[in-house]
Amino acid sequence: MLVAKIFTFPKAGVLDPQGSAIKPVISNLGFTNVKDIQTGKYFEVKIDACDVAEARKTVQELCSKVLVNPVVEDYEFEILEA
Amino acid sequence: MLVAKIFTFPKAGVLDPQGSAIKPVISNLGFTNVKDIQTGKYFEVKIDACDVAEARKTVQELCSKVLVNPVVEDYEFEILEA
Amino acid sequence: MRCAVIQFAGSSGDGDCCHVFKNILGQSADYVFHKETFKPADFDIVVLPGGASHGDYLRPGALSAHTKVMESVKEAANSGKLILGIGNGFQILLEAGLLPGTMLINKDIKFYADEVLVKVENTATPFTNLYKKDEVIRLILSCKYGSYFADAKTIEQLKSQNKIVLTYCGFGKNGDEEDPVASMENIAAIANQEGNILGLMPHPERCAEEILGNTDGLRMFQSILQYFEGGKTL
Amino acid sequence: MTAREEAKNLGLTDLEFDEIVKTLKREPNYLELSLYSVMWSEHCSYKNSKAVLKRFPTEGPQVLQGPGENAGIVDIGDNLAIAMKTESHNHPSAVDPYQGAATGAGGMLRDIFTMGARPIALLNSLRFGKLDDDRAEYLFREAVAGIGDYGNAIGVPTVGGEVYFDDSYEENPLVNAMCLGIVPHDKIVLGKAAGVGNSVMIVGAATGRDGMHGASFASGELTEGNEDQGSPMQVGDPFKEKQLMEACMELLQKEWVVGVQDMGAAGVVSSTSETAARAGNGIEIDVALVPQRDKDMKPYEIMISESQERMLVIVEKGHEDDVKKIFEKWDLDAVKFGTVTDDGMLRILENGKVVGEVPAASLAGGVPIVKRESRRPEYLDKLQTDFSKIPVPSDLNDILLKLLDLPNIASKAIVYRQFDQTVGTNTVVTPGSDAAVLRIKGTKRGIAVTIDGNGYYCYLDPYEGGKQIVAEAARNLVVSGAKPVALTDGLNFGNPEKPEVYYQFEKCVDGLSDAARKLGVPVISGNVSFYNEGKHTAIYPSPVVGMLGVLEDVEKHCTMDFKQDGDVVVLLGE
Ligand SMILES: Nc1ncnc2c1ncn2[C@@H]1O[C@H](COP(=O)(O)OP(=O)(O)O)[C@@H](O)[C@H]1O
Repeated sequence: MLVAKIFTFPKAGVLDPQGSAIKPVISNLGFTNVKDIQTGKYFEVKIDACDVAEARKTVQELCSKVLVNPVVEDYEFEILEA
Repeated sequence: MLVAKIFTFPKAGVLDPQGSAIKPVISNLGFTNVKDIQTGKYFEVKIDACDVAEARKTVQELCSKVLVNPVVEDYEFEILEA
Repeated sequence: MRCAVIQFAGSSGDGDCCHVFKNILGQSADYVFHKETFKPADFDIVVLPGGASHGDYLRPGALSAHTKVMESVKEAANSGKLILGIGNGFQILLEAGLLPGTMLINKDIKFYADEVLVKVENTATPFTNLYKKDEVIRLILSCKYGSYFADAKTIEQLKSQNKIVLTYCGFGKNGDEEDPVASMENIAAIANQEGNILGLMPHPERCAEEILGNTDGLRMFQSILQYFEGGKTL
Repeated sequence: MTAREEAKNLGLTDLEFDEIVKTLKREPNYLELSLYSVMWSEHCSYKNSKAVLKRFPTEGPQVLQGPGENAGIVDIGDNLAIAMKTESHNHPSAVDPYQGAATGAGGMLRDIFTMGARPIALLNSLRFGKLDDDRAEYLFREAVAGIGDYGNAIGVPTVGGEVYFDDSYEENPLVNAMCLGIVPHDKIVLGKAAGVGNSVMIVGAATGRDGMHGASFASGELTEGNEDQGSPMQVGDPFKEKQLMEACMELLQKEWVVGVQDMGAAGVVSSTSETAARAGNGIEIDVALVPQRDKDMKPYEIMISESQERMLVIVEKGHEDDVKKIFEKWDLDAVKFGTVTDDGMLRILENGKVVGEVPAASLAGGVPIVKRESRRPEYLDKLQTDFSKIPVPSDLNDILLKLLDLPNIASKAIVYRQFDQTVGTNTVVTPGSDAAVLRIKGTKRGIAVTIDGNGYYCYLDPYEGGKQIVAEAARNLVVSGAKPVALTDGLNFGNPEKPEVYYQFEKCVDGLSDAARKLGVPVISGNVSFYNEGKHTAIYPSPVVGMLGVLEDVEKHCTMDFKQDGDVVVLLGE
């Protein structure tokens, strides 16, 4: 069994309302060294695949079909042994 | 400048309605090798810190104070050069 | 009775609460903006209204829990003032640690807006003294994150100390719809140990006038008034 | 590339290019061409529809503001008025139904509160393909969630709407939003850049590269390739909009506010040129002063960006800091970036250097109006059905149950349960009835509101269909106990360059107009959305009508449920 850790984030230039609402709250709390925050989604997917290549393919398909909204989101992932 | 990639996910035993809603959709699409999916949040935080140790401390504080709900969420993070 | 209605960034139930205290109950009600502070002595009751403060970003109530005014709210709470959190106000109380537990997204991940039937489990509170025990009343629920969750110990405590104040017992106009929320123990409202803080998900302020077709919520506000006029005992 | 070729790439016709050269007495530069291309797109200029829209009755003693402003305004008594408008967001909703529908609701709200009116109710009219189609189901689900999340977060109740499923909308769904706001007569603010020397400010969110050329995108058919315009989709931020709304409500109480306009489609260029043109003035702005979210934005990008949650504010000179103070309270930017001038020009500077200069009135209203060819579609002649030949079903009970099960007839509770219907504590009659009824706090009065359409009728007979819709809306109000006072329309049609589509458009407008005139219900605002076509299908001609009624005594409203055993049931009409 392999595990894919997938995270999504706003495409370049796309507004991140959530991140921009969190930022001032963090500053007010005194986190002066936090310069920027971007938000996205995280998925942890268990895949029953023989090898990493097969799992990669599944993840890419999964992302483009269901998990990710390609109009506004980009994604990255890594695959590990469960 | 360092970048922290932070992932949150439901604690063991806590319901994940989003994950449970996505699962049947995925099966219906024929992803038979996807055995489980869990959802969480992803944050990418830019931190102006001298070293990784300092950044770690900031991230831990940030998570326990704001980003993570300790009642239902766990988190992991990694710190990279920007 | 002097009432403070907190205006968080993005509150939308503030006007509705003020309307009930002022125009229906004839009491004084003042807005307090989230960037301001106040003294416990300034008010008898502090209302944290509904709405999606901070757009419900991160988690509902999470960002508002860190605003300046919350220091005053905590001070007022600790000095025994009444605190009423409705909807998002309840979520803010949870995030601020003034009430235990948290709210998860509704079971069906959808916003739910309709009437619900709730049972009054505890009438020995300043907020429910005019209801009858086990009375079933109609209120309006309007939320996406209304599924109450707490660890087993907290739930046990709430039960043994009789701090579960309202529970859901039916959804939809006739109360016969499937439960979209899946709240633990069907919790719709809880109080803190001392009993001066109440958080509830449904909106009593929207059910307080004949013209709106439902006055079941009015008695919550009248209970508060009764509590002050009849000599305070918690 | 020559300027003429560039113009063509931007969607301008030869005729339009010639008109621009004639107006400027020189060739336009790229920035200027970009401005014309968005302002002269169908979405902003109404070049295909203007002539026909003149047929609407728009006057009446109750009308305080007819078409031509951000929203129409009608008197409801007690010195109060209702501002209302309909807006379409069809094309963005086909690309990203969640964001498309959400930003549609957002733009609609801004049109209302720019006029000084506090939004009190939202409605929507939705058309999708049949639900057994996966994509249609996805579009429907996401659009409903988008409308809900935006309206719910901002705290304006959604009190009504309609949903209809048909194959003709499979490729091109329709998402129309309607909003109503309340304003005392003396607090109405118009979108006018009056007073030479006054300050022009941009308030709200920072500007990014969102939805570049969105307005011209909305004016083209949905074909493969133009689904991704290579520029980011606008993402709505209801939290920011709520802050903007509260800041504006505070601002608009001030007597030194001269004019306000929403930055919707074509953002800075449309708001500056339209406010200037309405006042017969000019505006000089420096784009470098506009707060920017993205790096290295070019002047043309700043001018036509469709970033959401922004407004243009014109105030008397000297009050800039007062504006800043109000917006600071709500954690929003407010920056002076221009001045009202007397020369009628929209002059664009970048760090003090002029980079473009065109007459504001020519951008806002100078597009050559096209008289489109109109031809009666052949299908209309083939529609003869002999109803006497349709067999009467043997088991009518069975048919009744089947009918009630159809998505188009079944209860829409699954939709409106996702919308907060009661925030604001004004909603007397919630969705599920013929019309929503709201009380007006501080008075005995109430209003009733409904939104209706019937694309299939309009397909079968555009003129009668148009009439029917107005009649249905009026009936929905009357049975709720209200007297209809005004309407707002959303005209959703296919490609107007096709004579058959133009025929449908004209006839529908005629039908709507004749019925509105007959019933004494003027049209005070509206929206036109053309090019609603996919690769294989064109939508039914789908005008929708939002209508407002007034109840002198809101206690006397009527609901549709049977009240008591033994009550008499009467059928009115033929
Ligand atoms: N998209 C929607 N949003 C809000 N309310 C809706 C929506 N669709 C339908 N409704 C409500 O459901 C009820 C029935 O709608 P509809 O089926 O269009 O009724 P009718 O055909 O009788 O006019 C109305 O009260 C309407 O306001």
